[in-house]
Amino acid sequence: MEKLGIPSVPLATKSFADLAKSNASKRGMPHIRACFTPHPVWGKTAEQLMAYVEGDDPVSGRPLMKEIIDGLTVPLSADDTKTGMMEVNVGPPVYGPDTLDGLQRHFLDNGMTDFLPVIIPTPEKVEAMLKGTSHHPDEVIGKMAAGAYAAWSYNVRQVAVNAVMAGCEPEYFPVVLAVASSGMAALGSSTTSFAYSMVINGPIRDKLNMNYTIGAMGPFAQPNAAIGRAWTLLGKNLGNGGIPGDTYMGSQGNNTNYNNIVIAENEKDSPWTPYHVQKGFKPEENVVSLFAGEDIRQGHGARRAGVLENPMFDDQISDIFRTLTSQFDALVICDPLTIKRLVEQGYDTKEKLQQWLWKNTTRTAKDYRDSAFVYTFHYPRALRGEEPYKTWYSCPEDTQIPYWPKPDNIVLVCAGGQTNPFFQVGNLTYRTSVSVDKWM
Amino acid sequence: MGIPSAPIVTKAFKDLAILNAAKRGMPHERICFTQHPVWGKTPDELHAYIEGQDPVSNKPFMKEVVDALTVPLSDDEKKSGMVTVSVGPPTFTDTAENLQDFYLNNGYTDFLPVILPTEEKVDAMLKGTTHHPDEVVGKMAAGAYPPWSYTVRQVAASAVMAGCRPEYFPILLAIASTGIASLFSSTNSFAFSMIVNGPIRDKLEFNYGIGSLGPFAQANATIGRAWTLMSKNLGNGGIPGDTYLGSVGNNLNYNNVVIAENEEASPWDPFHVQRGFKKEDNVVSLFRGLGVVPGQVARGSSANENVQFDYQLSDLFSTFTGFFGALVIADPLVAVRLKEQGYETKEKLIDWLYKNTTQTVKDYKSRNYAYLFDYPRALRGDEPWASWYKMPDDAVIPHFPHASDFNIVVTGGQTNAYPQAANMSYGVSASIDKWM
Amino acid sequence: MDRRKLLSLLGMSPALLAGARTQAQQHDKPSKNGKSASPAEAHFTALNPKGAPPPVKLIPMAPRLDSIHGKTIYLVDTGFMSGGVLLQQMQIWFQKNDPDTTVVFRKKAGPYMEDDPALWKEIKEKGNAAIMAIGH
Amino acid sequence: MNRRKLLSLLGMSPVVMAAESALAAQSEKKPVAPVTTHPALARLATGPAKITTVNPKGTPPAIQLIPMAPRLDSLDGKTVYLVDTGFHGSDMLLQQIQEWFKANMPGVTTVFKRKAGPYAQDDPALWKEIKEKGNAVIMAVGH
Repeated sequence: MEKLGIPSVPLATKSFADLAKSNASKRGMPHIRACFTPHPVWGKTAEQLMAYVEGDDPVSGRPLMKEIIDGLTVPLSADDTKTGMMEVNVGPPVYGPDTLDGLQRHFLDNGMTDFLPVIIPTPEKVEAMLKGTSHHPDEVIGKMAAGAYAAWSYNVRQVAVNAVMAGCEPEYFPVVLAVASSGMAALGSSTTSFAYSMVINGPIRDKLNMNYTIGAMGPFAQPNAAIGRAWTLLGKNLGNGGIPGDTYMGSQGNNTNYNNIVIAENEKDSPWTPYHVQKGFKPEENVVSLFAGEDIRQGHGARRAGVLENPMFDDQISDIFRTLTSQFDALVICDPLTIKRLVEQGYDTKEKLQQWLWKNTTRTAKDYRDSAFVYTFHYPRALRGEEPYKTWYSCPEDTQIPYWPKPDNIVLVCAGGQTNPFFQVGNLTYRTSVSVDKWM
Repeated sequence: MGIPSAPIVTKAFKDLAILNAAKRGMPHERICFTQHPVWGKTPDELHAYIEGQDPVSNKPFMKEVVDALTVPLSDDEKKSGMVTVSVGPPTFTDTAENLQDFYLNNGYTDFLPVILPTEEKVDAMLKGTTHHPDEVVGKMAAGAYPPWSYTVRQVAASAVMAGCRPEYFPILLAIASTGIASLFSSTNSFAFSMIVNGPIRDKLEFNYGIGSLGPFAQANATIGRAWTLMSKNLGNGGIPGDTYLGSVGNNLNYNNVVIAENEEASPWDPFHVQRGFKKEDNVVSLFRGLGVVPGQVARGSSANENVQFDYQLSDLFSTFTGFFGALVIADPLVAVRLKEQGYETKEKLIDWLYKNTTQTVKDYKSRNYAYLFDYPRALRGDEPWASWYKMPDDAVIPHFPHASDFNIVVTGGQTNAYPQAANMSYGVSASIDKWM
Repeated sequence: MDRRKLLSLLGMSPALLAGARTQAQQHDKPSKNGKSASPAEAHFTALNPKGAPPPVKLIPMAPRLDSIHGKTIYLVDTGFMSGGVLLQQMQIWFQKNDPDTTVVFRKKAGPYMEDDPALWKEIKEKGNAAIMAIGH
Repeated sequence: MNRRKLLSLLGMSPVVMAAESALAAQSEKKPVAPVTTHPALARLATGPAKITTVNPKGTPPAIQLIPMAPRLDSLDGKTVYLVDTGFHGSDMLLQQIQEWFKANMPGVTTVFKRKAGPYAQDDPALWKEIKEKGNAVIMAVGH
């Protein structure tokens, strides 16, 4: 707006005071005249909000409306009209020499970790990591931002430093590079506390000894643990994410952000097509597919379990879908035993089950519209005329509508150790698949 | 008991069954194996299992069963006495790099880098408490195994490894003293959580503001992680196929869900005060269950400006198991709004949620966990399950058996009025001050 | 946090903020924790794990109005919960306190992080100033 | 994995398995590097310094060996209890076993019982009944 020559005043609530300032700076207007109301606005009555309008700006302590009018009318200072480029400094290329303890503390105190011990990225260790790829250390491989900020760029060496810190072995490096090349950060800057997940396919799962059997998603194998953790460190150090109040705004946070949800698909015990093959890769290719969304939840609470000797997993999965948001998709993780049972029920392909689940998981338009997420994310798209949201907002309240626009919004993968036919459901959306082989 | 017995186990549990019998003192128990799985098979298929071979011994299955009951015992099988289990030497010496690998390869870690527990570092950790290093703190087991015991010093080693500072140590001792492991040997993939209350939250700079459940503070990160390392090292948990059997696993097991309550921004009594502690007491309360889900996805979150968090939470609970409780994790904005709606206390909200979160008996009986966990209790006559199983299909019953299955904690940075909720049950609260 | 501290945390040079010429700033040396009695006392060098932030292009702010009297001000709702109600209260405030000012309320189309070029065009053509509610 | 290897993983001495006298077993595991280097010397050396770290493991309890119950000469004319611990499908499996006995060893009396209470808990009433009326037990603990 300012670029268009129209004086403007952004109005935010007090909780966003730091964010609004640092954000404006990153966009090149360090002196923007932001005004603030008390927090929150949501859930307040019109009378309460009028009191906000007639009251003081809680940041400046001056009457809010005076702040706003001054913001639009007080002449600009020299700083306000400055143009040019401003460099952002991230410190020297190396730290030390210092003791390992001293360096451990330095990395921790400077926000370069997830607050857990790291392997100190000495030149030797980074060199060893770089041997895990044929790519040149100086090759610039991508850009990452933790939200709607200017993205930071990085090269192979900078990715290696973070891979060392997370505890990766050099053989894992191509997977980490593939993730980094996607430019997707595992820490978003929304007030929602997002979760992130990756599905790994191909022979590399066995080469790296990834765990896809008992405890597949838990702390039971180094590649699963370290690769997942590296993604978060990439988000912090390469994408400048994860600074609470600045580039991280999730009100309550998400425990899965430590290591992200790493799923090596159990291709061996699954009668279904592996996920990367569904995405058009060959079975022998190594691929990492990235997801973002809300959380992952277990299927135990589902109704229609069929109780005795006849478990109906299609019904159960559909029942769990009822408390997911349509803003994100569904990533269903099935133990091989669950899949065997589903195949016996007639779902001999993932596509058949996707189709059934999509058709049979519906709700009324009234329930659909009665959701905070739908209001924030879908309603504006409906206003813009986007389908199917426009129809979903204009149809009668009692119309049954699906949870997602297409069967493809439901993703099925296999992981687990066959100790019990369980399943879990992530409210997560597929973003992209990246070849790992390209980064070998 | 003096009665010969033949346990039948499916092939998937072979290693587990043998190890388990050994831990109970019968290293030679005669276990017969069938194909896996049994669940979902037809009578004809099961008949074929029985007529077929034991997939482990490759001998006819029923011959194995009959032999197990009738072939005379060998000398080994008659043996009694005590066997000691060794965990290796008290210290290891090598380069830092080799030791990092050694700890990882020997299952002492969560497969992520640790601070190596040198004697100097362990001694520094021990300065975090007045308790004697040799004092036995408690016993822990990852399931129905004989528990291992541990001293203050042994707890300190895991605390160092996780990256804790000495001032965090009393919290770890409090957790260790409960004997609850954060890795459990069920085929379910359980999750664990802790609530920290009292002035120690500020003293240790716990994060209970923006991103409180995420990787944004050393105290939250390392204390949560230390619980899992203690469960592995002190409780012998987390060995897949032996003491860990969760089929699919749980990402929350890395650091557990550490919740420092935002007591300052909450309009309600803090959790430890609800449990009978004083406000100035420092307390850690432990939970176990399935996981954490976000609340803003549920219905009742309202497309207009009149958000109804009570309905929203209740809707969210409809896919929870009633076997575990419901832990509401409310951002202070949510709590303040609920208070404005008339829930002056946590207890009032719990009362509403308990009464208004219901299901039909038909739906209840169709739930997986009901058959697995509740039906056997009903058989034994335990209430309310015994009554629920006798009611007509269309009777409406509470989703959770008791109002005490609900708990509420307030945490978060007030950037948005979002609640989260965990399908988790309260276990126990332990005083941290006792371990200072 | 004051603006200067906040910006220096971002790595933005205080020199620049004081109006001096842009220059790269040297980062503080790591604290030497010399006390350690650990045998791992040898000193090591470690690489900086940070990526390369792009330089930030400074954008001059638009010239301010002499007064808002008689001008047209757009109140833009970016779509967060209740932002619209807040701006409607503000519209009422203007009607009461400064009736000569024309106040136009608009809800931005599209998700909150996406632009609405049609609206920006309209404001450019018909408006003199804008107030945007980006809060919650 | 064979039984011996499995048990040695547990830290149980192979000596015990080989039927010698039950005595406290020393671990077979070698420490990674038995040589202790004085830290001061290590620092002078060109290679990386060696350090000493403590073993983080807790103390496992000693295991009381339980002699197995004497076996029967034959199942003929005996009463065998089939105990279902409540996992999905195990009741059906035991019913199939019951039919197998009827068809192949009709001299055996079989009694099918579902254990009451959650799977991890004992059912003392049932144990008492078996002790009084049964001669042998087949327990399905699988899945």
